[in-house]
Amino acid sequence: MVVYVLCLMFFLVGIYCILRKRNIIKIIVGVIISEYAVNLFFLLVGYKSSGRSPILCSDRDVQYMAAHMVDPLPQAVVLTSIVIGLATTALLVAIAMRIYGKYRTFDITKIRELKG
Amino acid sequence: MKPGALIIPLFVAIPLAGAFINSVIGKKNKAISDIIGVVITAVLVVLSLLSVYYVNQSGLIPYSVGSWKPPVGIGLVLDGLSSFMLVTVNIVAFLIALYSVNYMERFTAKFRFFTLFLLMVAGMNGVVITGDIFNLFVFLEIASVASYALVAFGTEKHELEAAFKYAVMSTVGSLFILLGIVLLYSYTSTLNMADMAVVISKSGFSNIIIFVTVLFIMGFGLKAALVPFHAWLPDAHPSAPAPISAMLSGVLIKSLGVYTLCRIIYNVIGMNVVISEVLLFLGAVSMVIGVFLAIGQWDFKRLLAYHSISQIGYVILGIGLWTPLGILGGLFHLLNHSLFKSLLFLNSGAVEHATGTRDLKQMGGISEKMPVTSGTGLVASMSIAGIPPFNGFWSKLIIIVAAVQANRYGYAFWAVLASVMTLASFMKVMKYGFYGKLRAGLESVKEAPFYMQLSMVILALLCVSGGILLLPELRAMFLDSAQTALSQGTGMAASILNMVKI
Amino acid sequence: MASKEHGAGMSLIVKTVTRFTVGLIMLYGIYIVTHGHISPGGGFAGGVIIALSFIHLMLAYGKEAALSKAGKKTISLFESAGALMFLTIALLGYTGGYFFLNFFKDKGKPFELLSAGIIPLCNVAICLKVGAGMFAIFVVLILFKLNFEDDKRD
Amino acid sequence: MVELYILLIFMIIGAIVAIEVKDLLSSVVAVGAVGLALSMTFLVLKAPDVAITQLVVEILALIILIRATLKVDLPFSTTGRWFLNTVITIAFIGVLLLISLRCFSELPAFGYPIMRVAGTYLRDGLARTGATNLVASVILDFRAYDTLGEATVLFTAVIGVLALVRRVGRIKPGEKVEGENGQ
Repeated sequence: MVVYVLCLMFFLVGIYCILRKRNIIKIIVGVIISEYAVNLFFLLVGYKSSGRSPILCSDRDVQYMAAHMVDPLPQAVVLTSIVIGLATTALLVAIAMRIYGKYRTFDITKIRELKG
Repeated sequence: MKPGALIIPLFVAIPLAGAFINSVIGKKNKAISDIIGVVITAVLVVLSLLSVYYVNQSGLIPYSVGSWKPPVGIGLVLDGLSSFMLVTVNIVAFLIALYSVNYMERFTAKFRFFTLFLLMVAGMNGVVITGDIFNLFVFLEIASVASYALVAFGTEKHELEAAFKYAVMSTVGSLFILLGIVLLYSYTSTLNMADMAVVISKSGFSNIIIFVTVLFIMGFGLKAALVPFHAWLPDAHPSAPAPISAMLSGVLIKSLGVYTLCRIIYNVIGMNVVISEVLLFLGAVSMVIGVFLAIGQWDFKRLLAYHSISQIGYVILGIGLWTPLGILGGLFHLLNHSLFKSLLFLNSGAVEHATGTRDLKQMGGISEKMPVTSGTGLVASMSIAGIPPFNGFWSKLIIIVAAVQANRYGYAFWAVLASVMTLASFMKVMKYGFYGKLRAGLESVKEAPFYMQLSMVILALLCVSGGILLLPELRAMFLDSAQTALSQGTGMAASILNMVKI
Repeated sequence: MASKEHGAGMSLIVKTVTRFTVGLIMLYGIYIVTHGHISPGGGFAGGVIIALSFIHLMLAYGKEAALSKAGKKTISLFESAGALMFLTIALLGYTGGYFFLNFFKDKGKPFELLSAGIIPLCNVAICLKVGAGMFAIFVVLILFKLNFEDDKRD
Repeated sequence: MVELYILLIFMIIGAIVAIEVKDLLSSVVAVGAVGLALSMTFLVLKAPDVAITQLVVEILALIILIRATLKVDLPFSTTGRWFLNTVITIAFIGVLLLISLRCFSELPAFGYPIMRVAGTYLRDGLARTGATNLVASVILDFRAYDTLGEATVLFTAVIGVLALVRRVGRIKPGEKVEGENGQ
């Protein structure tokens, strides 16, 4: 439970950064931090205390090992979500670099063509 | 396996194959990517009509990917609501692909446009047919990532800025959704939506479910641009190229925001009075604030974008009423809105294509020069304003009648008020934009090219004839089956799981 | 100034060390991919490691050296080929009646390289796709940055 | 599980440093530190597959971000309603934390997941798919459809990046662009 709350705090640090910082790179940093936190949360949820990693080895009985493993589903799902996070980050960085090329700044208070 | 189950994965596989092939061979020859884009979306339209037929034949059709039975594997589900959304998405996508053949000549790298477009269609179809909550998230991200790139496709200053804003806010929405999925997984220990619904309905409504619901409403509300979360939409939708504006306003915010929200709230978490009140409130606020903000706009596309917020408010209001008639009205309005709003954006694109401006003050009197564009624009404006006998009238009428029947007179009043304001706003568009005296400097304006005209005319015909969906036979086939899928609520889960076991 | 620096690459020490390590990094990537179904790792991680080996080469020797080994056309061809291969594996499942069916009847002996049906094949497809994709993103972002440094007007 | 707490607190501090430090390059490097700590945390949580992936992704993301931020001016400004907006944001975050305190006690306790569906993967994974790495058997067989989606997201991002860095986006009427695809 304490672990979950700490992890949520980690998430909220990122959200705070996205909502309050006025620099494009900082906003991307905030997005990355929040993604990390959600991925971590997924793995925390699947952890089994004193469990072993879900990879079988040849010298033990399968059923015995299966009873002492952590949950493999969150691991599989987190792999997918890490990749999705990377894809989003790459696209955001590309947009940010284009914006920098046009405006010569990363400060979004100076990038205001649109009214909102 | 039920008949018709085999076509379900094709809704994703065909556009994906098209996108991959397009990115290899489309660079050589422009015509190839046009053909791939149009033919594939046309095939998808046929498949989606076929899916309506199959759903009416055999009811709900589950499919297990890779023969792994849910909840172990990923289950796809085709029911009335899915086939309804598939028809909406694919018809609009087909017409927009047709329109883009001419329109996107103005942009470089057309084959990349069609690749991203097909990926977006694949993402939306994937969201609609899936029965697994994490799979829903993955396809939601495909459609979102493709749409970020498409909004910035022109690579001008304001387009990049709008795309960045949209991408960040939408990513925050995705993160909230993913956090909600994590909590639900921990609570129910499954990712299959039907299985989840069974567990949740057994355990009752606990604090964790409330928290998850709040996260989902925030996340999907960001995707659907409900009012407190709408700030990105008036920038992103006008900045995109016109076909993409039509796609985003027409179907993307619906399949990623509204469909997912009501699917999860009705069929997974289970509707209750509190959620219904929240949805009604959000819907009414979006409806009224969207239209008030729209009235003051002089940029044609920006005005349309604010109207999208307002019309999404109607849909949410109808669905939030939690009565069969309300849900039916909301879904019917969703279909109608995707038709007339994409038509309006295509009109604005045609005008911009011909005159180079989208400022209403600099347009004027172009109806003489562009009869097809302004004629179809008139049809769409009357539809959105709710003038009989166009389709928008019927759906708004149903929503208002449903609100009155549910004793929600206040909300019915706001709906009528927003409708009147919409009418006023579009009177302005017609007066300044299309009719009146021809403005100097626009004498040499030409009508839009053939494919653009064709897709606008087809959409206008659909808008005029939309009302026939309310005829009893058609209604039972199409709208009612979509509505029952939602009204069944969490009861649907048990029947899915039963069918899978056999 | 920046573009000249990239054209020439880094110092001799870096280049020499790179020459020894690039092959090893790539070999490690290939190992991770092909043993993805037996030990930790898999197509994604291995693909990124292979992409990193090319990025390593590019940072040390400048962009021409790396691009001559893997040109832009080759990259995008590999990427699409990987994606199509993965989709084809998925569609081949239809021969057994289901999308994404693991259609090999004989799954092989556990702990051997050729086991687990479609899983190693999928790993290879993902590796192609991811490696090429990651390298493409990197190349494009760097080239773009150089472009706009040359061109102050934009 | 002391190491888990230490790593978590380290990551939170690293994140706060990353968002508050004035220099953009330092900020990006701080994110890199957080990512490496995250990779270690994954190892502590017995997820070697995820740890490897996180490590390589971290390196790649760091390289891309550093390329983007090198030699860039670092302006910082505060908008007009800075105080009010910050108060609202912090209030929102505080409310979310308070709600979560009540909710998380209803989740299964940390270290004791239910594992209803996951038990099937562990018991039958080897027999049914033949892969001894059960995570691989989940991502490429039981849930391979997700992985197709994942690969597609990456493909979309690559195509998107390629589309975004075109030098010329629109063709003005009457203007010829050499090189057809604007690159």
